[in-house]
Amino acid sequence: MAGESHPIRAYGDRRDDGVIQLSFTLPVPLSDKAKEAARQFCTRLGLLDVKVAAAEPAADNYTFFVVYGRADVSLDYSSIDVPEIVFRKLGFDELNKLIEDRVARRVVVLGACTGTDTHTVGIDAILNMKGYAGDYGLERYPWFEAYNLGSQVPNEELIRKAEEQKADAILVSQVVTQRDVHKDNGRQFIDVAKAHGLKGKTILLLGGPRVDHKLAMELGFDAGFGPGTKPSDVANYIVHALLKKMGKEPEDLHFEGEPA
Amino acid sequence: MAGESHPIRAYGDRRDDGVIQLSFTLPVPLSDKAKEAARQFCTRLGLLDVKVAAAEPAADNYTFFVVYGRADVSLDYSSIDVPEIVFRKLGFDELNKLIEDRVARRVVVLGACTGTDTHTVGIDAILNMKGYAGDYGLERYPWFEAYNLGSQVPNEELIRKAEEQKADAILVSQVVTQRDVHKDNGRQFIDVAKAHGLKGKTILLLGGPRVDHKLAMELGFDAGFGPGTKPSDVANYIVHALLKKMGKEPEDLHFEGEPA
Amino acid sequence: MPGPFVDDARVAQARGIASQVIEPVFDLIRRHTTISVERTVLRLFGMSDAGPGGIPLTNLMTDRLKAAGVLNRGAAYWYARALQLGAASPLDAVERIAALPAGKLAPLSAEMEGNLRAEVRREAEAAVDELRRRIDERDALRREYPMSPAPHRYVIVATGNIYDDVDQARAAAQAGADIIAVIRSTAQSLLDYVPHGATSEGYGGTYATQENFRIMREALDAESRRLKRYIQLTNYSSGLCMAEIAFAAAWEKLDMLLNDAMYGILFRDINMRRTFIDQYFSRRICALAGIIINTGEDNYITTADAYDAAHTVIASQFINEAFAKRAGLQDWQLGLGHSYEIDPHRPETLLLELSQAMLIRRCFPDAPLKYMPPTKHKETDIFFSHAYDVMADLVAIWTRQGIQLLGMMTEAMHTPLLGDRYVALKSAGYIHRAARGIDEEFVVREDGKIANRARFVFGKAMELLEECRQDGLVAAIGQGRFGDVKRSETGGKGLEGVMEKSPDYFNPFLDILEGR
Amino acid sequence: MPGPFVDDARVAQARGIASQVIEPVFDLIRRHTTISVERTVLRLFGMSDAGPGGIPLTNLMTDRLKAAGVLNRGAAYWYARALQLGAASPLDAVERIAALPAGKLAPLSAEMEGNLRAEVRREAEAAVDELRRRIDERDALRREYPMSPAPHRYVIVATGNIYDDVDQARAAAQAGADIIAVIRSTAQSLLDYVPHGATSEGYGGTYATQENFRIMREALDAESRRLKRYIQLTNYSSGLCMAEIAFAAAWEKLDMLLNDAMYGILFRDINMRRTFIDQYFSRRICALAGIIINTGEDNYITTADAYDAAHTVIASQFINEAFAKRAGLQDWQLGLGHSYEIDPHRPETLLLELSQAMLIRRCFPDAPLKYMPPTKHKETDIFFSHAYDVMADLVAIWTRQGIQLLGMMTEAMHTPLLGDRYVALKSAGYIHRAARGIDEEFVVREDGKIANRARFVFGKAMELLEECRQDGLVAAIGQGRFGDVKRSETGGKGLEGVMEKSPDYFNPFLDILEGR
Ligand code: B12
Ligand code: B12
Ligand SMILES: Cc1ncc(COP(=O)(O)O)c(C=O)c1O
Ligand SMILES: Cc1ncc(COP(=O)(O)O)c(C=O)c1O
Repeated sequence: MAGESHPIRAYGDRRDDGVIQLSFTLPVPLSDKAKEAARQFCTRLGLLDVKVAAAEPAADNYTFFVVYGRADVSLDYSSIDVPEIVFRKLGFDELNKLIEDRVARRVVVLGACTGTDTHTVGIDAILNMKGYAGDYGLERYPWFEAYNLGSQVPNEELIRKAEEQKADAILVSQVVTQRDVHKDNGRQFIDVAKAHGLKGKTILLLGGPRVDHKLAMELGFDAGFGPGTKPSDVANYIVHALLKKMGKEPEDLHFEGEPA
Repeated sequence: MAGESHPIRAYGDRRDDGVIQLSFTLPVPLSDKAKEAARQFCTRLGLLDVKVAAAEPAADNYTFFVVYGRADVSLDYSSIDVPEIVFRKLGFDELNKLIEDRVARRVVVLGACTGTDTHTVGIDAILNMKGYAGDYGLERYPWFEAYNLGSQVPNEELIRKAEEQKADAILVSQVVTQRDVHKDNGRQFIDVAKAHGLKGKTILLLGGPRVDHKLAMELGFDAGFGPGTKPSDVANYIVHALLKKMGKEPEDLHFEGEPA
Repeated sequence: MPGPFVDDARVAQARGIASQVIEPVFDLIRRHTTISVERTVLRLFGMSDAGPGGIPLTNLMTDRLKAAGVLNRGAAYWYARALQLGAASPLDAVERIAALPAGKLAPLSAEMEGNLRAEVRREAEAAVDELRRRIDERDALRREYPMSPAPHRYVIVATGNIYDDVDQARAAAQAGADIIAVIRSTAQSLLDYVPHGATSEGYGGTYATQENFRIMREALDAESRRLKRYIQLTNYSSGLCMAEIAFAAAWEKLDMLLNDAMYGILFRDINMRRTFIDQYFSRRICALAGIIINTGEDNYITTADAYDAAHTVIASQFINEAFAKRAGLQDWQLGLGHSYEIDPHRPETLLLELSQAMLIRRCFPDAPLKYMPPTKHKETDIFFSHAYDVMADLVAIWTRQGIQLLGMMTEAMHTPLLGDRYVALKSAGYIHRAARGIDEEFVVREDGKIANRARFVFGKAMELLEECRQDGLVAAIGQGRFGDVKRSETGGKGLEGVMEKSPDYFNPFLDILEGR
Repeated sequence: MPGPFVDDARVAQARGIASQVIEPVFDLIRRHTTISVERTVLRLFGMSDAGPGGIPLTNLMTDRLKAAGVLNRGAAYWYARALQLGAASPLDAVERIAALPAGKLAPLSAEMEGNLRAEVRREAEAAVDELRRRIDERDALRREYPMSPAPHRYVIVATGNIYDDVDQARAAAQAGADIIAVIRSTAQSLLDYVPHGATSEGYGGTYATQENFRIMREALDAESRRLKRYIQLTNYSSGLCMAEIAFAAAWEKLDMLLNDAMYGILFRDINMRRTFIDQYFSRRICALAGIIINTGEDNYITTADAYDAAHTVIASQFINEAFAKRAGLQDWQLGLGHSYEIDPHRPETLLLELSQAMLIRRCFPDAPLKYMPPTKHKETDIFFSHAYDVMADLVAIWTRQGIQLLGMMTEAMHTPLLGDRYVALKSAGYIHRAARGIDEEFVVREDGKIANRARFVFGKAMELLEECRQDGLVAAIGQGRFGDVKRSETGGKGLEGVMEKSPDYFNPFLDILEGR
């Protein structure tokens, strides 16, 4: 499909009508003037045929709006660049076999929810036996040696333990994201990792509901995993990344389910 | 307040954070590429920190998105121009008294839901005895003589009957708006009214859920009334408009509740 | 478990009164025909094309016969005569009839007349057999891909363009819809003909044409196979062409039709007699074709107040049922209409709505029932409106509605966007899954507000039925008893299309449909 | 009408077992104190300021005493000694204690010792009286502006900045909230001190400080007057400073506190002993101050599966109740926690949730109960999540929850936006209005799924209580019985703050609060 252009617009009632819905609050009391402000607000976003559907008195000095309008935005879908899948994700047995054959020792991973974050459900989903959405956690893989340190673990402690265990990969989970605390925390982790010389050596992974591969890379991690990640995605990623580090797989290999 | 600038932004979690919510459908199957398209779509609308919160498979070839982002739009609220209220709306008895004193005869009005539109509830709310939201309809005013012709009335017929009754005002209701049929219908009404020489002579009003004063004026009506209109708003408007036409009130007088 | 609320005997009594109410109307129906019934006869014979200018041949022919004052002998009769004159095709038949002022056709001998009728009756039987064959095909597909359990989730498509409608209908089916309704253009009810061919320009809906029916059913057949779940299709047998549309729908294998004995009168200002006669013939076709009808009592409480007028819905349902039964429809075909329309600003509306829905279930235990979501009090605040719809989803599963129209969060604004339908279907899926079986968990207290309200509403419905029996249905409509709308027997559109049947009126299809 | 489901005798039996379960823990509590209990004592004496670097004086003083190994005689004792030494102010007292290594203070004669204690006890009584006076003021305002009927609608504000929080809280009150919870910054639970002053930088919440409490309560008092409807305020007496926060909250006239006997252990990995001791003293303060506590059983079913772990919630509620009763709390103060958390993709979740909520109502008929909305299975599809919350609103009104946390359609994304709260409050208003009284309309069938499930869950709860009695609560927690989280008696944070009381331990407030 690449090459040939494929323009798309929002679809409301008919193809390419561009209709979208918005809601927002403006810090003004409900009035005709407030409604006009909402209309202008949407016009400033470039919407056409703005219909201020609802203007609700959220409080004495706040008005909540629901708006419909037409976005005059057309995208060329063919030009959107998202890495193509290269090879198939391996199943549980196949992956264990691959480690046995190619790595030839158990892969050691350590994970934790760091900082003051106590949301363990996500990291547990990846590491613990029972896994997530019917997919086994890393603890269940005979060829993984997985340690889950739980929550509220200081970055320093996680890194120290990883050194002790000679971890191949460190998994950091960050769920609280208000005012980008996950980014700050992620950056701080990378700083410590660098100081300990782990960066480039150990595989460093970040995960959480507001994490994506791009963000994780920006922060200095090797990869990032977002909502809906399955343990097997992570297991596959780690094994291939390790084989690459060991020089046993080419750098430009990709697999299905890898963070995009 | 006018003069002094009063910048406002959307309010999500904190003042001026600019956070707004959007939802829309793109005509592509759910995929990482689709999510990236949604992100770019919002970026093209000028949003910052775009978070494609949800991407749902609405159908094989459609994805429904929920997005949060920050709109970098600041409006100067003080510069938003909405006509100021000038004088107080009169109550039932006062208004009847005003007609008795100043018009000195019953004001004749005719209304209908025209074209193929059968939505009578709106025009009934304005004209019928029982009125709307606790506010009496025009039929109840002793100094109004109100005729409700019901629905599906051809514009020609409404105008003919208005001529017969020597109507002071004609009320047109338009509820179906798909593909702007209300505008077409409104325009056609005005054409007929012009042909009959009523334009400028008889007060011509348009009303309906998607009508506002601005639209009605553009179409050639004297005024437009939207959702939530009360019969008393209309009654007040008509009486003042009539007094103006009779030269008994200055042209630049406005009253509370008048269409903005 | 909807409570008993009222004795079985009282329910039976209501049913009895309703059948007495419609008796005088049936006299009228028996003695009259209408121009649209006659057009339907011609369609049943296979006259489905349009002539020059897009005017349907059926209209060309019946207008001609009507102008000549002979349509009251039955279009079938003149069709027979045209054949006898050697018409080679329907268009040819029309032309022959048009050419020969019907009055001038020499009368036939009794024998010839008898033969002619016998021959045409055979043709009619063949036509009905062909129709039955098509219905069997539809039913076979339904058996092959069983439908999901009720409440069947019904959503509308209304883009005005049949091809966009197909797109949206497919999307809706994939998102969980069980029934697709193609809403008609606002202008269509008052057209005294059925537009022809595929159409792409409607307002607030898409024209109901036989070709549009075909296009949509074809798409849904394909989708049913793909999803392994039969998707039903419905449209409107309503307005000035009730019976013709019923035929087109039956032929094109639709599954349901909006079809009410009084809607046209009240909400479209169509003449009463015209409506009563048309609905009878249209329902006879539905009965044959295994089409479920959906009645329109829900509309009453968009013009009248839903709390005050609750009893009018029940009374009308008994009347609609009586009309339907007289037209040969079975209980399973009665999608009697009602809706969740009580002003949500009142207290205890969930109790009131449950009461009403339970009472209706109790009165019509074997009918699928068609349940409408809130519409009139919908707000433009889509989040509120969505919550409001969720409660209707709950009442629907609780009272085992057969057909549930899903509420749209944008109801107060526009015909549904693709995304609106997705949202509604997903929520309804959740609510139905979450609450299925809730009716078996509780016993309604007979001394509670729900039961007391049900008894009160039923009592008022009985009074209204009684009034209709005593003063006549026509008078009750004249008093604005239904939907706060007043209509007179000779007012409204389409009376000119009503004719007293001549003594030798001929309509072989009516005989077949009535089982004669 | 929640069914009986189980015999009264069985419910009484559960209650009996729970009080046996906590017995050994009470031995521990009686014999020990903690550094934070002792800080609370100092706060009760009026030591509320911070010293240089923002460190609270209470911390400066107890740390010093602890380092000297004498804190186990009770901070009150040393406070008395400092006064005796002529301390003119709390800061002065701290300085004197700091200057004089406590061990070096000469022992007093028995008489002097007796006098000193009597004097300080009088001071303590005066302090408690002053506290009572403040509580009376709060209660007078509550009487002046009666609250709306339950379920009280509880929403959180969590901007991180107390001044933004005030803005949002006022808006929420205007939109219909009855209770405002200021969520704490994620970091606070593990702080072994209470931050000082007004704060504007928190993550996922705003620091709980006495000054922040004051600022918010002042704003809500004003808003209560304006709206003529008392708005309640709540915060967290949880983490390493349970009792200190309870004091600050009582002083600043808060109405409720999140306060659980086991939450800190399970979800914050705080040491068990520390938690048990701290919660007791904090609850004694709540009992005095007429503060409603909210327990945290809802959290169990965010880590464990809500269907499988339903019984752990019930068992824990009995245990939390037993602890609370031992601390002098009345039934009306027990906002026992539970929530609507069963995976919505399962069938019949409304029946399951009703069953659970009815069973809890049945077991704790006089407690207000605190009901949490769905959180774990919330989706980022806000429309679905909104529909999901609506069902929780329904269960809340149906089962007469006292305190209902409103679900937010953006739960799966961010702490609530102002508009999210508006949306939630408007819907809850509608659902409560629509369904109020529904419980009186139906009788639950004792042979239905709801009743059977309730009996099953109750049975499993009994088994778990029995296990806790036999093996001990500590062992049960060690087995991961609650929330699938395993903790050991000596693990977790804060054990170093636990001390065995010396034989001459002195704490006049404990005596007063225990009614001695
Ligand atoms: C459960 C829960 C809790 C539980 C946590 C129990 C526990 N031990 O985990 C309890 C009740 C204790 C809790 C407390 C709080 N919570 Co909480 N909580 C949630 C909730 C409801 C669900 C989170 C969850 O379990 N999701 C399910 C898991 C499986 O998904 P996940 O974490 O995204 O993980 C997946 C992927 O992201 C990925 N992944 C995650 N980590 C990693 C790591 C690696 C290396 C990899 C490869 C992959 C990966 O794989 C997982 C499987 O696919 C969310 C709301 C929601 N519905 O999302 C709020 C939420 C996360 N909590 C929130 C808050 C604010 C808090 C508190 C701070 C509130 C307070 N001030 O008291 C407290 C304190 C906790 C703290 N300090 O961190 C906010 C965060 C707001 C924000 N965006 O910043 C949320 C979003 C709620 C809200 N809307 O306000 N919470
Ligand atoms: C009730 C109703 C009906 C009833 C109408 C009964 C009747 N006799 O009125 C029935 C069931 C018959 C019906 C049928 C249809 N309806 Co309808 N119906 C509605 C509904 C639910 C409520 C409208 C209403 O009564 N509002 C209450 C009144 C009081 O509000 P109002 O009209 O805005 O009037 C106020 C003001 O606007 C103003 N006003 C109005 N007119 C005038 C005139 C003057 C001069 C002045 C001064 C003021 C004024 O004052 C009033 C009081 O404040 C709306 C959805 C909704 N919730 O809004 C859909 C809706 C209007 N219907 C719709 C459609 C498409 C139809 C159909 C065409 C569908 C079909 N194809 O079959 C049919 C056919 C009707 C037709 N040809 O017009 C669409 C229109 C879509 C669009 N934007 O184009 C809506 C929005 C539903 C939807 N979301 O799809 N409908
Ligand atoms: C029975 C019936 N017919 C028809 C319609 C639609 O209106 P029309 O086709 O007259 O535009 C409705 C609308 O609800 C209805 O209930
Ligand atoms: C009893 C209790 N304490 C505290 C909290 C909040 O967590 P923390 O204050 O430990 O961050 C909760 C959260 O739900 C709770 O239920």
